[in-house]
Amino acid sequence: MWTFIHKLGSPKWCYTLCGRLQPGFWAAAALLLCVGSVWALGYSPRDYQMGDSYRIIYVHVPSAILAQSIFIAMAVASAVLLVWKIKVADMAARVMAPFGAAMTFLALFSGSLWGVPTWGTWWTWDARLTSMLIQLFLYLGVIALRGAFGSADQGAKAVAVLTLVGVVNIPIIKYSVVWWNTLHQPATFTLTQPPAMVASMWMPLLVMVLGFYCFFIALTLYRLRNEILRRESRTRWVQELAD
Amino acid sequence: MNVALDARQLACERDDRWLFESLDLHVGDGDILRIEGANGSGKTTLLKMLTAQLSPQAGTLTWHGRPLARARDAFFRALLYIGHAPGVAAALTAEENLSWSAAMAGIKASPAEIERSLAAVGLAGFENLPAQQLSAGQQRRIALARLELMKRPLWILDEPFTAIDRDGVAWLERRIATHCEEGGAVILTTHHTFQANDRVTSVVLGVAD
Amino acid sequence: MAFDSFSALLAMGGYAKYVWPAWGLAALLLLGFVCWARHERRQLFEQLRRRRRREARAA
Amino acid sequence: MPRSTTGMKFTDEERSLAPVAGTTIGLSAVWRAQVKRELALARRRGGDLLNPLLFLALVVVLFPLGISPQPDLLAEIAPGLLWVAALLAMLLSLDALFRTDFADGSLEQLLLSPQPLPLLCLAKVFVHWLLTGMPLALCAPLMGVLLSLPGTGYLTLAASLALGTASLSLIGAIGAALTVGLPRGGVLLSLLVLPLYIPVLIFGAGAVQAAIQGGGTAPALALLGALLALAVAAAPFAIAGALRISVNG
Repeated sequence: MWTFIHKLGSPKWCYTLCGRLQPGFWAAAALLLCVGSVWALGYSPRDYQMGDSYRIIYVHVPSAILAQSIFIAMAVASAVLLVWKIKVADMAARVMAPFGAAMTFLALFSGSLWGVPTWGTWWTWDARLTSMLIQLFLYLGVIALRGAFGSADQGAKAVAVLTLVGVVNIPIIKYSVVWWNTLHQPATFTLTQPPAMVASMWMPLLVMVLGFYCFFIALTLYRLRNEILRRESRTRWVQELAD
Repeated sequence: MNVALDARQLACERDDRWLFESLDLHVGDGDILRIEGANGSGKTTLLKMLTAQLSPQAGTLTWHGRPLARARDAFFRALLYIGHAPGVAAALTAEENLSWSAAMAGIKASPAEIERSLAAVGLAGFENLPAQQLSAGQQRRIALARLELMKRPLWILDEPFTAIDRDGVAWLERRIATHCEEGGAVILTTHHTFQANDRVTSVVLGVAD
Repeated sequence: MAFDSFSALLAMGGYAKYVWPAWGLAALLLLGFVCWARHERRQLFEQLRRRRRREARAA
Repeated sequence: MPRSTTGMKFTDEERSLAPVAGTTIGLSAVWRAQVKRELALARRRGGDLLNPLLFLALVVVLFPLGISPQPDLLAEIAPGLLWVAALLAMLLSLDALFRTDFADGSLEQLLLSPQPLPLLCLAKVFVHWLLTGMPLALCAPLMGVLLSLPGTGYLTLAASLALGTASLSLIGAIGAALTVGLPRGGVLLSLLVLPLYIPVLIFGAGAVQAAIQGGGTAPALALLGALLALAVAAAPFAIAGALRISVNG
């Protein structure tokens, strides 16, 4: 375990490892997303209450799950950076942030689109949507803070502290928003819990979620390789790679 | 022995650039270590390492044989640091500044002791004026009064000769010399050349590539 | 198959203007990130090569 | 330096470099010294103390002018409005929390002292709350009169603000510590800190609303207290870590 962590700390070793893992994840992502999309759009049965509009959840749920997972992954990377001072961890955290923000935005966008046929309005202060919106601001804060620092090393540590503070706060924010929501509008029906889905409905959802995960991992590996090259561009092994 | 700060094969990387590598240092009782180098050569970063603020990417730093990061508490109790910014709050009086400094160092300082240390740096009678009403040189002298007020074996001074006049420079030079005679040690960055050069060892940080 | 024809699939039971934009944005974002990452990589290698040439000339 | 002082004679005992027993002070004395310094600084700056209160008053005046002076409408939005205004007033006062200390090198001295840094940070934040949050909590009921806040809400408003602003000071100080080294940290600070303020706002405004509607205020106040307990326990360490990063890189 220890040697593994220390090996991960070596950018060159990490670069090679990412390169080796990458194709598998790309293939899995492509396969799962294609199968999932066809299944979800074409073959899963129509919801008797919401009709075909429910097919939005095949985008909404995976992106919402990823939006949360990515922040947690960033927090883990931040902790690794602060505790073991492993630079690759920060590079990973940096690379994940824009995709996390994009997924949060997608979850908001699809949720709001779903709101029109369901609630008849583009935006409702539903507990889930509200905390997702706040999470988007957390992502943007992390990205903005990184951009504000001239020194990459200093920015990395500052962002790590902010990410950890954010991840501690996310459950508190969620809880408070739910509390606030019940205070102001007695729960109607929530976005991602349609009454007991049948297997032919949730199977494609599972496939889509796995596909999104694989895509995220593949993209992160790919961009992590870029980031390693960029940050290590002065070293000999990177320069030899360029030839 | 009061001071034993050792560095072995110290290296520093900032923002993916090596500032210095394989640096060996020893600072013991009576030593004056002068750190020289062009702008951007890593002087400030080296001082931050020597004050246990940054950990080196390679090499070891020890205080009395123990790794500096583990001996922080004992090290800070032996250290007196005056940085590039002197650490004097402009809105506070000289006396308030010094009594806060003493408290942060964990020392009880009576008003009489503070007055005496201010007198030693030529600020007798200025005790109760806010520092912002004093000149830049006088504000630096408030910081230098800490050298009189606190008995700390290791002094680390970042450009201590800036902004003070010729008398002040002579005083500080003598004060550093007596500190070393008493068994203390001084690490400093400066462009100033000492008159008594025999005690001073110099480290020149080159432009590393 | 939940739909009788391709046009029925496109119509999404009357919900086309909600379902397709959501899926469209998802596809756009995923493809966009892939293109961005590839562009980033190509530019990086370009830069590395340029630096290599410059240093070779200097040496 | 004057010649007369340079010849000053010190006895051997005074010149001894080893720490002398009996002259070291305890943590409570360190805390007192830090609080005393912050209070003295605040006293010298004087006018800055009134600014958050004036800000609160002005924001409160804007709303009836912007919406309508109807008492029942104002009464309905008063709890949230007063809380938001107080929250923004806290936010505005935060940017200055570490800035002068950073510029004059005092912060560097703090980091290099043998005293526990989280404790010193807590002392700084405590004074910030005492001089910003506490006055806001005391003045907000006065502003409540302008917004025709129903009579049952006043005590809860003051209590929830007193509790809540302490959390706001602690959380905000983390953001202030992260941005202290940045030339234009002010706007960024709001972006970082505001999302983290939301739970405090929800529970604080919720407590006042519950008081007005005749519900129990205990749950919301208890939750505010829990948030504060968590913030007191964790934030000083985050602030200390953030300061080390900002000062040392």
